Amino acid sequence: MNLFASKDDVIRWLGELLKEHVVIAPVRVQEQTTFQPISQVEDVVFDFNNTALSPKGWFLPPTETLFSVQRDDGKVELVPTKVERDAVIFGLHPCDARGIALMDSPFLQEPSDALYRERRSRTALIGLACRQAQPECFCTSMGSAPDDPSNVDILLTEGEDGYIVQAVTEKGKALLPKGLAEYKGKVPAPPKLEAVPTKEVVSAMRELFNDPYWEQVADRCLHCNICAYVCPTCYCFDMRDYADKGKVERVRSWESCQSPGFSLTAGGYDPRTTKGERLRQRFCHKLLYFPEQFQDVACVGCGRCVRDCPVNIDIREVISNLKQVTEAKSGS
Amino acid sequence: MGPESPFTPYLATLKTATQLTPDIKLLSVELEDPDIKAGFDYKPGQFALLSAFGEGEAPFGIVSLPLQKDGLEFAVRRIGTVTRALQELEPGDTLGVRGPFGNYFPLEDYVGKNMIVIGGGIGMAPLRPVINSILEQRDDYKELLIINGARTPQDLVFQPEFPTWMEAPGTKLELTVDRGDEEWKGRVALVPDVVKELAPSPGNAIAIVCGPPIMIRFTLARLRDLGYKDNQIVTTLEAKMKCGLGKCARCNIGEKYVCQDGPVFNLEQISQFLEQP
Amino acid sequence: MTEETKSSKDEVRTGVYICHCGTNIAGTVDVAAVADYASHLDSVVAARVYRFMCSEPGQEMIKQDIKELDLNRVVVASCSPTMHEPTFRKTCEQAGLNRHLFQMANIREHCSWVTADHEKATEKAKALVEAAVRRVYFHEPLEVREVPVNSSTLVVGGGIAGIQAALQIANSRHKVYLVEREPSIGGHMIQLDKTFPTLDCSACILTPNMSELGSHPYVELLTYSEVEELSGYVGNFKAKIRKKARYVDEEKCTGCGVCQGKCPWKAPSEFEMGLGQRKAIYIPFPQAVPNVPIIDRENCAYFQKGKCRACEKFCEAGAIKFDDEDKIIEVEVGNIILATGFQTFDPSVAAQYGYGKFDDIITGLEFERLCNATGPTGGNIQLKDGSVPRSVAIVHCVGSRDEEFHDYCSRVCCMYALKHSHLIKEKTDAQVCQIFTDIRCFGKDYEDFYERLVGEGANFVRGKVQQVASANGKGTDRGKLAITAEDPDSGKVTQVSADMIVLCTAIEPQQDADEVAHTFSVSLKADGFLMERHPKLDPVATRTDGIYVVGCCQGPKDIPDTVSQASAAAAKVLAVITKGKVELEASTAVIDEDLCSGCRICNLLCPYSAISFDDEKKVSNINEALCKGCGTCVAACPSGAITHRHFTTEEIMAEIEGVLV
Amino acid sequence: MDKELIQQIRDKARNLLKEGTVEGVIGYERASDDLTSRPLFAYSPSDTERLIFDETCAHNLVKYLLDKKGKKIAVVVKPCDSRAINLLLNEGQIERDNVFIIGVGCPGMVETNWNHKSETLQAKCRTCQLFKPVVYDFLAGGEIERQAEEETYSDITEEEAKSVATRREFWLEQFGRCIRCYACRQVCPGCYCPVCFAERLDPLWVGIRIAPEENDMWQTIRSFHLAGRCIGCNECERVCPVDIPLSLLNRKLEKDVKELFAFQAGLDPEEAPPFATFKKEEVMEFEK
Amino acid sequence: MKSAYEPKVIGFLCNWCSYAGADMAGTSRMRYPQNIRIIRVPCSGRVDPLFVVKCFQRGADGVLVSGCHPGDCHYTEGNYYTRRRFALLREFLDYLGIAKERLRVEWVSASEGQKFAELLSDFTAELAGLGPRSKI
Repeated sequence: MNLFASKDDVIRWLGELLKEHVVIAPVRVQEQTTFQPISQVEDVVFDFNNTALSPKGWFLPPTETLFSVQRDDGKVELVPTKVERDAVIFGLHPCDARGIALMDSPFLQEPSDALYRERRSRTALIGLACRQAQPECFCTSMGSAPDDPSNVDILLTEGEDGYIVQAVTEKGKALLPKGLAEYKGKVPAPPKLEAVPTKEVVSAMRELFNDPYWEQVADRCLHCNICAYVCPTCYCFDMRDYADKGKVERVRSWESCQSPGFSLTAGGYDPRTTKGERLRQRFCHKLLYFPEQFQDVACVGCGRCVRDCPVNIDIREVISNLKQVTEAKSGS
Repeated sequence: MGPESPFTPYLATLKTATQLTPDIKLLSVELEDPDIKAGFDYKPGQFALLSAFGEGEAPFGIVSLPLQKDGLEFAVRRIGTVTRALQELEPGDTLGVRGPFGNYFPLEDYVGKNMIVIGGGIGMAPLRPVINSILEQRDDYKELLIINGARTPQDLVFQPEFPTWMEAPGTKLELTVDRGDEEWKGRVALVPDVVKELAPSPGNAIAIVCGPPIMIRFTLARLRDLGYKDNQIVTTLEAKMKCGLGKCARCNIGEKYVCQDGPVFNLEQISQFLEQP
Repeated sequence: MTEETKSSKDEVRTGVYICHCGTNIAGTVDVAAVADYASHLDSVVAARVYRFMCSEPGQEMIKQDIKELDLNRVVVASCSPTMHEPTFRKTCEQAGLNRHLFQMANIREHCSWVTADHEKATEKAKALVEAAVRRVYFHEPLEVREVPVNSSTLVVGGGIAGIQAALQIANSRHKVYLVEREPSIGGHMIQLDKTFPTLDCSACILTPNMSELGSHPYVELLTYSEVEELSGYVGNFKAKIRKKARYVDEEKCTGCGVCQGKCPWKAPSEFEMGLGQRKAIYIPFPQAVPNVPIIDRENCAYFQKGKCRACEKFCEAGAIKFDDEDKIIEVEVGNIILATGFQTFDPSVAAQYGYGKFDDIITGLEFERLCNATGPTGGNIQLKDGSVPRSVAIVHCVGSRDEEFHDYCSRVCCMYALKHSHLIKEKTDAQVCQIFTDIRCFGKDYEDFYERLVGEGANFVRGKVQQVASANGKGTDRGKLAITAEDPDSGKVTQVSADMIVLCTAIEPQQDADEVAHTFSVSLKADGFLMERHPKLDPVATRTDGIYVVGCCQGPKDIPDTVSQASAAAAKVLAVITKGKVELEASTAVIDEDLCSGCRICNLLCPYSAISFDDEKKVSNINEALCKGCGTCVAACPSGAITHRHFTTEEIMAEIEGVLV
Repeated sequence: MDKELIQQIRDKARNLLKEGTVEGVIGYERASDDLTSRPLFAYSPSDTERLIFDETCAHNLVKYLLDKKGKKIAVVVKPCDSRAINLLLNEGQIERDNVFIIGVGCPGMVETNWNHKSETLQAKCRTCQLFKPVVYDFLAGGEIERQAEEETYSDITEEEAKSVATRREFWLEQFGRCIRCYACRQVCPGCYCPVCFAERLDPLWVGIRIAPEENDMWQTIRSFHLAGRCIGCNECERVCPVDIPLSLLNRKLEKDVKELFAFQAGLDPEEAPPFATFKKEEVMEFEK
Repeated sequence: MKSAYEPKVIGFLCNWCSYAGADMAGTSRMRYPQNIRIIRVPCSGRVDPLFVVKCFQRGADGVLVSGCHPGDCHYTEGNYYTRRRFALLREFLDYLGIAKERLRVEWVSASEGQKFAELLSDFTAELAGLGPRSKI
């Protein structure tokens, strides 16, 4: 059953939620839209293209303390970070919601990542269907859709004069405001997207593992971490201890397989030293290893890497090229 | 109460620290919580992550024998800041232990075989529990040949155990160094050359090799020359393991996560890796 | 992120020793509290206090701890390291610990002596000790390297300073190369007439030394030569010397002098300060060493017009060599003495003195030639028109003690002014007036000389010259030149007239002193003279090991001081030669090839040219023997590829962290 | 699009490859949005047909020469980029003989993002006084006539006029957004240390925390490392995914280096960089 | 009366001139505020500008870099490089919001104990006037 909420209803609702929850919502910072914990509902942006960074940072923060070490009379105690409050992420596009669902695979797989698990179970996701598709969007090729409700607790779809509200899960239902009228009208059709040839991409990846193609693409790759950091499904991280004036913490921060020392061991051994090997690793992880391990391709088609790559390494183009190269190979 | 995190190490106390070589110390570590200690089941080849709080965490093979729980042993070589901090701990100090992680040497599959154990430098560490397990169940296996190499005589690890190894029935210990000194009467040769020289027969044999990458590479070649099949050669892979849980994605080689799928592989398995480690 | 892979250290065990220094420290700093604080720091196994740590029992305590507690690091918190660092380093060494595994915290000069606030001083002492403990953790043992010393010595400059030093070394049977840029050695001293206060004939006392040097079996004399390039380091220098073309074969020439008799072209004589003339081929002065003429191309008819060759025709020895060319000679030496001398201030830049504008205004050095029996006037003091002056004014401090030119005192002018006065009195009836600012007669027997001169009846007028004008037609009693001088204190203006004025010009650094400094990697002081290592305790060494500085190139001085300094430098050189080895700086910089990007910025800024670029590997290399450990390259290296031993970035960062706790 | 210019670039590139003068040509091709451009590595004569040049070709391709050391490579270079060549020559990172420079006169680049192309020139282009590369082997398209605004550093002086506290707040906010993706470093032709200080543990200059205090350290040191070396291509700012105004840092340093040491990077491949030389007689503000 | 705010000052002093100058201040029993913590370096040219950045990051309120007067460098010319590096760094830190008054560069010779003491008094007073640095 679909319900209807005017924009004012939604704003009031968010105000209510803010009393008991941390509300993470898209806000404008400078020229960009980004997900942040809000302090006032007025800051929330409803009409936006995909945010600068995906909301994955709520579950896997760019930097967090895993635990701190307390010393008392020579006795050591490890105090893990606690998740203090329930949270709501408001306004995620279906692609970002799918990103979170994909991250669940490695992080909730036993032994699960406690902080992730705790935040995940205490966070409700209120999705916002996309009215428009951007040229970089290709979610429909990656198992999602602009109006895909499957990975959120509640999905809002902008209609005339307000929002069509669809409670997807029990958790979502419990969160709904009272007194919303039922919506019987038509739900606006989602925008159409161009398809990317993802069929058999996994086997193509396997086949082209040693193809010179990777070195060619890597030629222009700068090996910055932009693609990994804007990606809703990239989850590599680094851990290090900090000792400052007697206070010791173990800290985890984002990392990327593209950075030069990523796989260098303390003994000086590095399995991936060339640009091509490093670039291939990222695509392999998304399009080969992850699906081998967890079935799905680790890409949601949000287009952020397409949009933000300084040298236009376009994953859609890579996927198309894979197809072309395999065809050319089998043809010859 | 915070969530039980797999990133939170078990607290442990350093019992003893023994200098094995100029840069390697054997740390004997006891887990503080008796229940955790009792449940800490591990097998030869598995590793754990040791924490020196304030410096960080690093992976080490567990070099004690599985039944030994009141003194988990690790051979720590000084190579970076974490290992230095670990070596500077004094008996009674607290450290962190996470593990056991990874797979292990399938010794039960090797019952009835001739065993060739080849280690170079600190590479002997994960092989020590293999050797000692074989010696404990000596009758289950046939001949045992140990080739232990190091840069100099001082760098040979586990020297106190050499007499036991040498005296065990059906067991041969061959020592070799890259550079001898005045007192050294033994062999001065590289490990791969010793393998070539001794030429252990590949018949009904399993060779376990561990050491620096270059030594491994040449030793494997020599073994193949001798007729060893890839499924007869077993090694442990070196990779950058940070989380031990297959999550941080650093030790990812091809489709494998060395911290979970490894670190023990036979050559046949390795040759199926997409990415050659 | 890469893991640190460099090899690390054994378990660190540090001992901390806090000195009371009687009440010097303990009177202000709560040393017990500092020791207690130190004892809780990481790696510290012992923290003790003692009344005088530098005393025998104090040192003994440290030694004992090193042995019994197996210490491998030592921190002493006491006075300034400039005071006792060597002491405690030795203590460590005696107990078998490398001297660089030691660090000092200065809690006296920088702490207890500059405050009365006990609490703050104690707090500061704790911070300084913590910094030292954290720093010493990273210390590495450093080896003190020794290199053998080449027993030859290079002396640059053949004036009295160079001659003295060279002779003294050569007489000890060690080879000396003496390089002089003029055609003969002798320097300024050989131009002088008499020397104060003894009134010895300058040439008479110098000539024997010059000829001894000229024929000395252990001296290789390289006149008309200049050092172009220096490489190497103490004990092992290599100098490239340009021996300029003389156009006369030194081997063949007998020094008969016929050539200069026959030469038709003339030029002003440098030796005679332009007061006399010499030929285009000439021996600079009769006592020249070597006694070999030289052809001055600029003034030679053959070189300028292509015709003449008179000298060649008359030279029986066949020594004339028109096709002579500059030669580059390379010598290897262990030590170098710089005795490059001075030049005199050119008074024409100070218009008030009228030099160059009026006749009969001459400099002190010109007066020496005028007065000298071998000089252009045969020793007659006379005016340009040939007449004898009736009055002479001697002006002091021309260019010295003058804010506009040189702030410093040239030290010799007062005395030679008095000497000139005496010589004028001796040779003429002229009245002499000394226009002075202060009379400084500080040397041995100098005051007696002054008294003697006063007795001879010189006039003394205190003042700085404001103006010199022509007095012709004006109502002055005697003299053609009118001098206006003003007393710098009272402002009183005095008029003096004289027929002749002698300007006592300042001693100033050679025009190319900065080039010399650069070639030999020594420093210049702000006044332009070469800088000694320490003005009091090491006045003849420079900050570059193995290079010494003597005579007026280091600063104005008289002949006795110059000679003493030259002997001192020679003694220092001989001491090094005798020892046979020199210790090199242990705290040097070293480049990690893996981290070097090959940008070469360090190559450019090393003042010792110790860094070179390896074109094969595309990385820079430091010659540790040349490195003096200043660390300038370390701070400049963008990729952090240079490690400065004993001042590593880690050590300094540990210190920063330590003091900020 | 200047067809004739593009043809000249293609012809030159093709000939260089055909004749074997170079192993590869680095130029620009159309990006996947069919609107903007991206780097192209052409290794065969047929690849050169994809070469283009227009007002979207913002990338400074000189950076890639660092990946191709020891190889003979031709590179398409705009006037501002050409200063990077001089920088790298000055710092011994490339060899002149190995690089064939296809210079292009520059009409100025417009602001672009993937699938977006604005009409306005990039800020750096509005005041750029270089219309011709400072070094090249072949100048495609000939010299360009163009009027540029005077470089007044008005953006910098505006910042300088604010109070120290205001500036502190401003930069903390800016650096607070940094996600340490290191794109600014990776794109910079002057960033080529074998191991970046940000990745050193001995000493640890900056930790792994993606948090204001460490970002601050990272950005401060990164920009100061480029003092007197930044050639003003502004690629760092262009690629920053969180829009930190890095040009305000780089231009401040450029302005000060010009004022204090009369030096501009990348104009002369021989001139000693400002921190590798000095003038004895110069007097700095703190000495007055 | 003690003032509540005690600025933290780190001084990098060259061994040959400024450190000796500071020693001289001590030997002459001159009084100056105790806020400074001195780090001895062979030459002011050894002071990596990054050290100063690090000091500020670690909580220093002021940093002094001091070496021999120009022309008097023990190593001939190290301090000329110091002069250039820190002239620029002062401007740059100021621009980033760390007032240039917090970074002093001074030439102090071995005989200038008086100058050193006065400098420290002046610097500490100036820092106290500026107040604590805004924390990150």
